[in-house]
Amino acid sequence: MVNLPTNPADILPFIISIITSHTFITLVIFPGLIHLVLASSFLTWYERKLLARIQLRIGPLYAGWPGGILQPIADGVKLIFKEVIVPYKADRTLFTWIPLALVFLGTLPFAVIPFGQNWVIANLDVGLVFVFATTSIFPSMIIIFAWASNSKYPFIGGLRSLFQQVAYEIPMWISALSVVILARSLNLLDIVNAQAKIWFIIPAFLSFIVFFICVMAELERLPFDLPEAEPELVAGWYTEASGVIFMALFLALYLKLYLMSTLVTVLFLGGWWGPAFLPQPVWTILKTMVVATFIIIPRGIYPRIRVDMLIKLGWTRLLIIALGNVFLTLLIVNSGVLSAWGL
Amino acid sequence: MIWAVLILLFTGPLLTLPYLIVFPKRKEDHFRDMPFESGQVPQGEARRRLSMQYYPYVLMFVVFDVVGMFLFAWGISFTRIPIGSSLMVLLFLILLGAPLGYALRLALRRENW
Amino acid sequence: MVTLVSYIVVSAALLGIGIYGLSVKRNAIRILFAVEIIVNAANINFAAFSRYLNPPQVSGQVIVFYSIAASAMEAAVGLALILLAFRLNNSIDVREMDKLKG
Amino acid sequence: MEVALAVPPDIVFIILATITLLAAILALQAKELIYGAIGLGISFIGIAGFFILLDAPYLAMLQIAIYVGAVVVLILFTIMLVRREVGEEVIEKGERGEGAAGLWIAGLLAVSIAGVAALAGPNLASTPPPGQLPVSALGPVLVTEYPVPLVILALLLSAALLGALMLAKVER
Repeated sequence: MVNLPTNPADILPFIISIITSHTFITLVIFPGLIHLVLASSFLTWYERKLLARIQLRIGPLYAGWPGGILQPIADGVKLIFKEVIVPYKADRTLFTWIPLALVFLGTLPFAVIPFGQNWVIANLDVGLVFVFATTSIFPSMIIIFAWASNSKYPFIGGLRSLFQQVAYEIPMWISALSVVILARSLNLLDIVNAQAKIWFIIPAFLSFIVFFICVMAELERLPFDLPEAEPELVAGWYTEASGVIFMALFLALYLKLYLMSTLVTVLFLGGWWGPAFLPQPVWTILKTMVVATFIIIPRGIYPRIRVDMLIKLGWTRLLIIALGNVFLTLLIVNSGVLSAWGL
Repeated sequence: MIWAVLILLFTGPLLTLPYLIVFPKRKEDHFRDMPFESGQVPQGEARRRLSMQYYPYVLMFVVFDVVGMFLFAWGISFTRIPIGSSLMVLLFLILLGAPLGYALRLALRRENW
Repeated sequence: MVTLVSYIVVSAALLGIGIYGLSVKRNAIRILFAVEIIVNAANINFAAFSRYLNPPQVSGQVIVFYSIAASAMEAAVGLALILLAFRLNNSIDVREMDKLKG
Repeated sequence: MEVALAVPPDIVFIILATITLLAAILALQAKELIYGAIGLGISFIGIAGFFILLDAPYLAMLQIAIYVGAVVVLILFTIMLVRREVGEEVIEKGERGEGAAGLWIAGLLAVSIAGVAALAGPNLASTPPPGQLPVSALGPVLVTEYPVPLVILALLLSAALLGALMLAKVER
């Protein structure tokens, strides 16, 4: 335990020592809350800007320089002061508290994501499984929210969302398994450290492809955005959300986007490894932004796929490729081809 | 665990404050609070019984969830496992492959659900 | 002080809640909840004993592993049965499932 | 973490136990089945917390991924499938008289088990032996020492999958 100061004169230095301690900084500032909120709101702006450029528009422009970068803050303020409409006969408790729980669940997995050798909050031995376990709670939350809003579009959308996330979780886990086999650890720090000489995208290229497709499906991005399909379902499972509730849901969704991008970076793109002229966290964030760009771009250029295509892709092709790739990885590791890179 | 507590402490006030500001219990207004249906008046019950079509996939997910967690337990330590025992895992997966194929065949037939 | 006994007490309390649900509830899904709670009470005991034994045993954890897998499957089949019963009887009250009664 | 915010394990244990037990009661007593499912999920998460306290983090993750991630989803799905159009819980009415008897039986059972455990308390190990098992200790035991249960597990999984599908399928 930390010894509390008894002398009143010691209180200010004590507080300063707490604020400047590494634990506090990791928790609150850098991989912690402030960074997460900033990064996810930056991602909303970035997505709008990128899509606008793809479609030869300009996008957000007026709030702040350059290019309306303060737009997320303006949106947040607007949404906070908007009236919240709880639909008639909706389940009020669930409707208001599920979004908060979603934000909580979206922030929780960042505890184990390493942004640098020392920039990790909790060095868990089961880090990867922790991320998967926490994200697997999302679908049930979404279906409960959709049920609670007592409206038809959210219910259909929530059902589709549940079904889709459930279908793509399995190939995602199994494609991550070959990374685990290569690194021989579930600890994300160890996984990144194992990539010092060679990024796992090279020995595990197939699982990278599978993982990336599954990430897009988990995030409900086009071409997999059946749960929110605007022409059919208005806005999918969050049709009835307004005001603060919508803000919380949006924050949770973008936190999940950021989480999945960092996860791809950490598992396949070597995490913080890069030429030493930039500090480690900068490399992680740069790679994450590249991954996020590739996740966002299809939204501007691809049409939506059909439900049966979704099923066939997830349950037959991706699952079989992922399983086959596990055994391919086993063969590669056992044959000792990778021993030159210390694997 | 500390992380979880801290997030609760931070996101709690951060989001409940606007909640409290925005959520004074007001009189129910049937027309304003009506569910959105592109301007039409909603008919019938919203939480209608959902179709069975999605059921087999959720079931398959439950089964393969267990398989996935098992494979992770095997994957982190496979260097310390003799190769003969790893063949056991192969057998495990092959044994599960056949039901998966049959389940998919059942699930893809529309008339079953 | 957290000892083995405290885990046993918690698990006994869970077992009691589960038995109560099993004996009183008439809704089939509620009965399934009760069964899951009982299985979890047993799992706590396995994990606790495996931790407090000397030397630390991994076998207890393996048993919990199989137990979790088995109870997940039990839930899957149980829910399928409930669906079937609902389709046949249009009710999930276990007292009304008496078609076989003479 | 260098500033060990060492919360005493007793407090954590008591909080976890309270959450788990209250959520389990909510699971059985909540009016709406959806709330019951949520209570069940919270109770499972509490038990995962117990596994973490018992130095079995992999089991905790297993618990969350399988129970909260999969079984609760299946339960929610089934609840939504078997909903009646009107009159959600007509069933609960006949339970009043039997509630007291069930409570007595369950309470007696729980108290007697707890009592026996408390009596045997001095003979049981009170402090856990030092030394945690690494996460990777689980895999080899699972595969090398218990190969037959493994195959049986595969058979169980396939039987459950096919059986549940055949049960839920529409007969024509």
